Amino acid sequence: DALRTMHQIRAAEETIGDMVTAGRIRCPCHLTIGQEAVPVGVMRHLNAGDRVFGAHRSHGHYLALGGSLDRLMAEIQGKDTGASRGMGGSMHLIDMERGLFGTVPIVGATIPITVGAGLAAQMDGGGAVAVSFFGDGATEEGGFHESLNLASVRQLPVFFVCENNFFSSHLHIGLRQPHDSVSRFAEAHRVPWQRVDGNDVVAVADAADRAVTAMRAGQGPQFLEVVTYRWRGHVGPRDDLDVGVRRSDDLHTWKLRDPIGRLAAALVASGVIGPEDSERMRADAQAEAQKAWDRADRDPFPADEALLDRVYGGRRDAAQVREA
Amino acid sequence: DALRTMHQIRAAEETIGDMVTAGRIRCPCHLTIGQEAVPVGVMRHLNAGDRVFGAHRSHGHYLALGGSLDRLMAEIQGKDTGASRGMGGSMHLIDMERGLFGTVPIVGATIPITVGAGLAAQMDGGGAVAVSFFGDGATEEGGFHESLNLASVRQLPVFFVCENNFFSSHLHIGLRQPHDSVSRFAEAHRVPWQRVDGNDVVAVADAADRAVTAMRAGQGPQFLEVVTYRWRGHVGPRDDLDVGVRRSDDLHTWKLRDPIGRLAAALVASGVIGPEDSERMRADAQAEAQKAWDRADRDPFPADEALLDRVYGGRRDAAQVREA
Amino acid sequence: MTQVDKTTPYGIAIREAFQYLLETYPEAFTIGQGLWSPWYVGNSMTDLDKQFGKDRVIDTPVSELATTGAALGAALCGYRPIVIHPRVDFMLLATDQIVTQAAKWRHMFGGDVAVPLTIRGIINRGGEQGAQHSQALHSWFAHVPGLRVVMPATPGDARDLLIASVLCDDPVLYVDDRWLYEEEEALGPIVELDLREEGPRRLRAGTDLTMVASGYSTKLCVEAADKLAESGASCDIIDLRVLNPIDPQVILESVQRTGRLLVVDGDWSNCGMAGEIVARVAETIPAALSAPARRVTLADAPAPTSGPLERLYYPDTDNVVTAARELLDGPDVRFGDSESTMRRWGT
Amino acid sequence: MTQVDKTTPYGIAIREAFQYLLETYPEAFTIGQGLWSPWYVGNSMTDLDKQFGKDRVIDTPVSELATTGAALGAALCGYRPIVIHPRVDFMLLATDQIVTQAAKWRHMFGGDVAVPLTIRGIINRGGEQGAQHSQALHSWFAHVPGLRVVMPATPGDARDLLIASVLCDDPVLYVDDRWLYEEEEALGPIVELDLREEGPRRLRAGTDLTMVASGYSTKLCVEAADKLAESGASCDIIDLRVLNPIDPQVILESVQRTGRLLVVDGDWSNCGMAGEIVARVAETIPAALSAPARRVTLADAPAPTSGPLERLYYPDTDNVVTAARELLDGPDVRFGDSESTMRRWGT
Ligand SMILES: Cc1ncc(C[n+]2csc(CCOP(=O)(O)OP(=O)(O)O)c2C)c(N)n1
Ligand SMILES: Cc1ncc(C[n+]2csc(CCOP(=O)(O)OP(=O)(O)O)c2C)c(N)n1
Ligand SMILES: [Mg+2]
Ligand SMILES: [Mg+2]
Repeated sequence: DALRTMHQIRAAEETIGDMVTAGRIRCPCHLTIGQEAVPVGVMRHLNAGDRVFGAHRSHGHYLALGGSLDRLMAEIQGKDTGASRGMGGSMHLIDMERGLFGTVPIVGATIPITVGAGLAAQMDGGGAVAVSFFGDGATEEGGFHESLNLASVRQLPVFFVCENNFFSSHLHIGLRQPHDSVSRFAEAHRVPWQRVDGNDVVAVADAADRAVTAMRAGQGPQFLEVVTYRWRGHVGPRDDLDVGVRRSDDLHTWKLRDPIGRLAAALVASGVIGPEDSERMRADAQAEAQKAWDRADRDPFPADEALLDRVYGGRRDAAQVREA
Repeated sequence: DALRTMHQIRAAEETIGDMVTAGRIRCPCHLTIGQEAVPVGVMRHLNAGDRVFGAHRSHGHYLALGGSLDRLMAEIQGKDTGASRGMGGSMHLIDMERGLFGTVPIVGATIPITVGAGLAAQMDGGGAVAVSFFGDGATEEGGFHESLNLASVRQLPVFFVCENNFFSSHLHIGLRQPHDSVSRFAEAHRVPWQRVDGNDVVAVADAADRAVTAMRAGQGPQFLEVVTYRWRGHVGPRDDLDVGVRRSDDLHTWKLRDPIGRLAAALVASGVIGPEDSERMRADAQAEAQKAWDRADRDPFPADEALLDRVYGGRRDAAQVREA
Repeated sequence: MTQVDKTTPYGIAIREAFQYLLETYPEAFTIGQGLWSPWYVGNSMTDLDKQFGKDRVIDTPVSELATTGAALGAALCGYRPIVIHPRVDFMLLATDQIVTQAAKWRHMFGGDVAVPLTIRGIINRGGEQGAQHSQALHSWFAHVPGLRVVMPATPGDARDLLIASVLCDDPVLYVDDRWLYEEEEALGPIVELDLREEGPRRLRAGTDLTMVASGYSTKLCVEAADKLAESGASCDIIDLRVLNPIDPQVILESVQRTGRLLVVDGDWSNCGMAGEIVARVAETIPAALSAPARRVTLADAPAPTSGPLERLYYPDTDNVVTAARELLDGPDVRFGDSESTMRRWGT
Repeated sequence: MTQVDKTTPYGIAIREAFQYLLETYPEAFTIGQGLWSPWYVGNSMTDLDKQFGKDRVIDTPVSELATTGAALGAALCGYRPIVIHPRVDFMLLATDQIVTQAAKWRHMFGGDVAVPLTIRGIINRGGEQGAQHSQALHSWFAHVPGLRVVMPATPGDARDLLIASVLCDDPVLYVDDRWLYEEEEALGPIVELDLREEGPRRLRAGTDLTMVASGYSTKLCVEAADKLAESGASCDIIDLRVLNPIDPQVILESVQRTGRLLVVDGDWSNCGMAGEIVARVAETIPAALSAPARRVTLADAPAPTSGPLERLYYPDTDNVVTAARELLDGPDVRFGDSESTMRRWGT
């Protein structure tokens, strides 16, 4: 199941990557290939009522929450049937029914917003949690620190999940920070933290389980640093071998730690699945992704009115009508 | 000498406080009475070429650098003879000749600016340092963290001096942060730090000496947390006993740790000064402050043209002239 | 108003709105700096924390960005937060959350996401506080599609427009001004207005000159109109109230009648609200203008601290009266030799 | 321009300015996100780090506020930093340092403090990037006294106005637009301009209509003017170049002659630069307007991602042509029945 979802995410993104290469996508797509274990490991411990926020690299978060593949493909194509009704594209995904409350590309922007969802959860008193996915680069934004302090001092059920893939765009963390682990910030703000191998879905899931359990018990915020690596470039399907000194060697090493391959091997070894099952899942996911793309391709774009009708709530204002 | 300067700062601020009470000052004045040991202890290890920045509570930083008492009093009265030519008042002081490069009331604002002065010092290569004075409240601004990271990753000669007086306006640090010591942030950003009794001028001076020496030797930034307490209210001469649970008890305790009284006692005990000397210094400083106030009182206000003439460099633009 | 009616000061009217909201709507709460302080936001929120508890009236660390973002997050989850910034100047540290997040969230996600967030930015200036404790910048925020901007000039609006802002499902920037807190008005019962129906309002009917303003500047216009009335000039005063989106109809109809337009604004001139009003007229009914439109705004400089300069910097009633007189006594330029008008009005 | 001259694209012209500044002025350096990247800021700074070293061409963590503040601090110490924000949207996280610090520092400290800081904000929009990767907001920054705002429309200005900005002792926001990087022009030798002497410039002389714009919008006007010329209409095109402080003279003189004003701006309308230009005319020479002034700006919405909506959102040459035609064919309203004009132009 975790394996199937990871295959689904990767297949979806490989299809998206191909479409970018084929010039059929204009909107910027940040692929999470290589990091699939993180969303899959964390989401498995979330319930209805929990709220999740992401950033620019969030196809995986959307799909791991059970978001519709069709609506993802439609959104990337700017179709009215998309997750954000064609208004947001790859970098602005939402699916409130499944708990995805928003992903946006301004680095670090959703971290304080997640703290607010944690505040809401605390006021609701139902034991729900708020989860923020962000990258190592986001820890350089001041808002990240303000958020940790606010969640810590008010003991809010906020789960800070940092996907440390050592890169912010073209820059390795060694050129941006004095140390390559970001858990030190959780320590400073007195937020309990764990640091795990982000390419081991079981390790991620266990850590998430511990964190979420503590939060539901009212023990305040938690921080999880998952160490991982993105196989593709910062944006699009290229692999950015042109940036960063050690990028190409590292990439080679990390591909040997493929989260999908590792889980598959473990499941085969323990006899849970047969030797061909993983490959079959991959092929199915691949076909599914292609079908979803083709279906979305036939969907309509938003009507022209959407441009002004979706700015404010309800029907247009007197003021707006006059403008239009 | 340190004693005389501390007396000068306190006397100046008591005079200012009286003038506020007397309704002769309109601009907001944040008094540092009780914290005099910090600027005095730190500045004694600075040289020409070093650059200092402060915040809203900076009369002490200005005077400890040897700034003119007359120009301070004139600035607070909005006179053209003031440190900022009457354009800034108590919260915006500058004296570039003596190394005070600016103090402003937006909390945390001068911290990244000081990092830039450190960058300049590093480029100059002359072993100068940049010093930022700020309070515990400023550590809650994201810009503070961005600044520590930037100074740390580029190993800039920036001296972060946090005057931790446990209060940000009306709020005790216990209501704003999970822990009452701020050195944990320096640790997180890998900036070497010290934490000292801010009411012991010798302890402050020794710590500053160690830090500045290391910076001049090219060892990167340093952080100093000085633990102290302000006797007066957040702004003006009142003592704000109406805020904070423990404020009144604490105030009593801290007054027993008067930095001036402690240094005077030590100097008397070691025979450096006579038993009456400190009291005489106080009286002289008092008289000096009053004289400075009266002199400034007779100074002229800026001419009306100053309002538009001081916006941009050089003479007014064609555009501006036409506006005026 | 007469001695007998009970009147309410602007600051207290704001407090009454909070009281009403916190009593009536469990999803309403307020968060920001100074909310547990006896003096931080004047008399506009006194003891709300004692009355409604520190979990619904939340004081915060000095973290404008995270505080604003947190309020936005709670709003997305169905709450109706009012985030307080005791000074607009401090609020600027939260620009990204206000302008790039809150204002865009609904549109960016398809139009169905409600963002019932109210951001209260207080204009707190003068008193020799200087350049960093004085900014208004409502023109800035009115520039941003998706962000409603409200600026009450009277105690009644201070109360009812705050309630309307909080009940609105869009992000609203509510800008009040400390200089108005002592203004008094006899208030009727609270009415829950639909903010989308609210817009500029004629405060006073006149025939010779149209004055347009918002917030404290509206007060200046009313005072100026009184003085001008003595010399027989009758002014039509339009209080903007809602700066974005703007509905210019009342203004256009007024200028249509008076032929003279004076806009007063406590913000800077270049790309400001005053210029916007002038532009609305010039792009619809320029022929109605029988004299050049006129702006009275802040001087084109940061706020000084020195008393005498501060008096030059902020427009006062006399500045408005003078500008109005020049407009009224100015030549009718409808068929005008506009060379001379350039000399005359170009300054 | 003919095939034979060697022409320089806008993006390369910017790089030439950096090259000149870093070679000529030891106190010049540049800092910002992406400066060690092969692709971050297009072709406008390629390999400067290799040429001048990573100590004068500094890439940074994702910390817009601290990076901008640091550049300001270095400027106070006598350096001439150019801080780079690859997108205006990201720059908004540094609003406090730009607007409340850099713009006010000189005035606040008596007028003698030089602040030779240049902030380069790149407008990077379109390409279905959406609401958070598209903002221009030059109108915002032009609103702030103390901050000079420059917007080059041509390769020559992209080069020489960047140099002038860096050599100026005041903080300057230099706004360039990725959509212009491939525009070519034959450049003469570099000239060091005094920014205080620079202002709006007539790009093309015409008699029927005054078009005012800046940056990419100026390009739209030039293209539109070509199309309009085919139908015999002759346009006077004014490129603003310096948005704050503004010198309106060239514009006023032009409208004086043409009687018709069309302002095109790639920013939003409410309290925007387009309205400011209209207001300048209406408050000085309204009688010169023989037709209502006209604005062409972004739609009043956040930027959408969907291709078809994106095409509606951003003004293009055809929108400018259409607006111009309506202006030219519109009734002369100088003596006009402005009721009908309201219906006609109020939309
Ligand atoms: C405020 C802001 N600054 C800069 C950028 C440009 N940017 C987009 S993604 C990115 C890298 C972020 O790195 P990280 O947070 O580690 O996420 P990752 O890309 O590694 O998943 C940057 C700098 C941005 N989108 N927003
Ligand atoms: C950005 C910003 N937010 C809020 C304020 C209001 N304010 C002025 S001083 C102050 C307290 C700062 O506390 P601290 O940094 O500890 O300095 P102290 O007053 O204790 O010297 C606050 C919150 C401000 N000036 N700037
Ligand atoms: Mg990363
Ligand atoms: Mg303090």
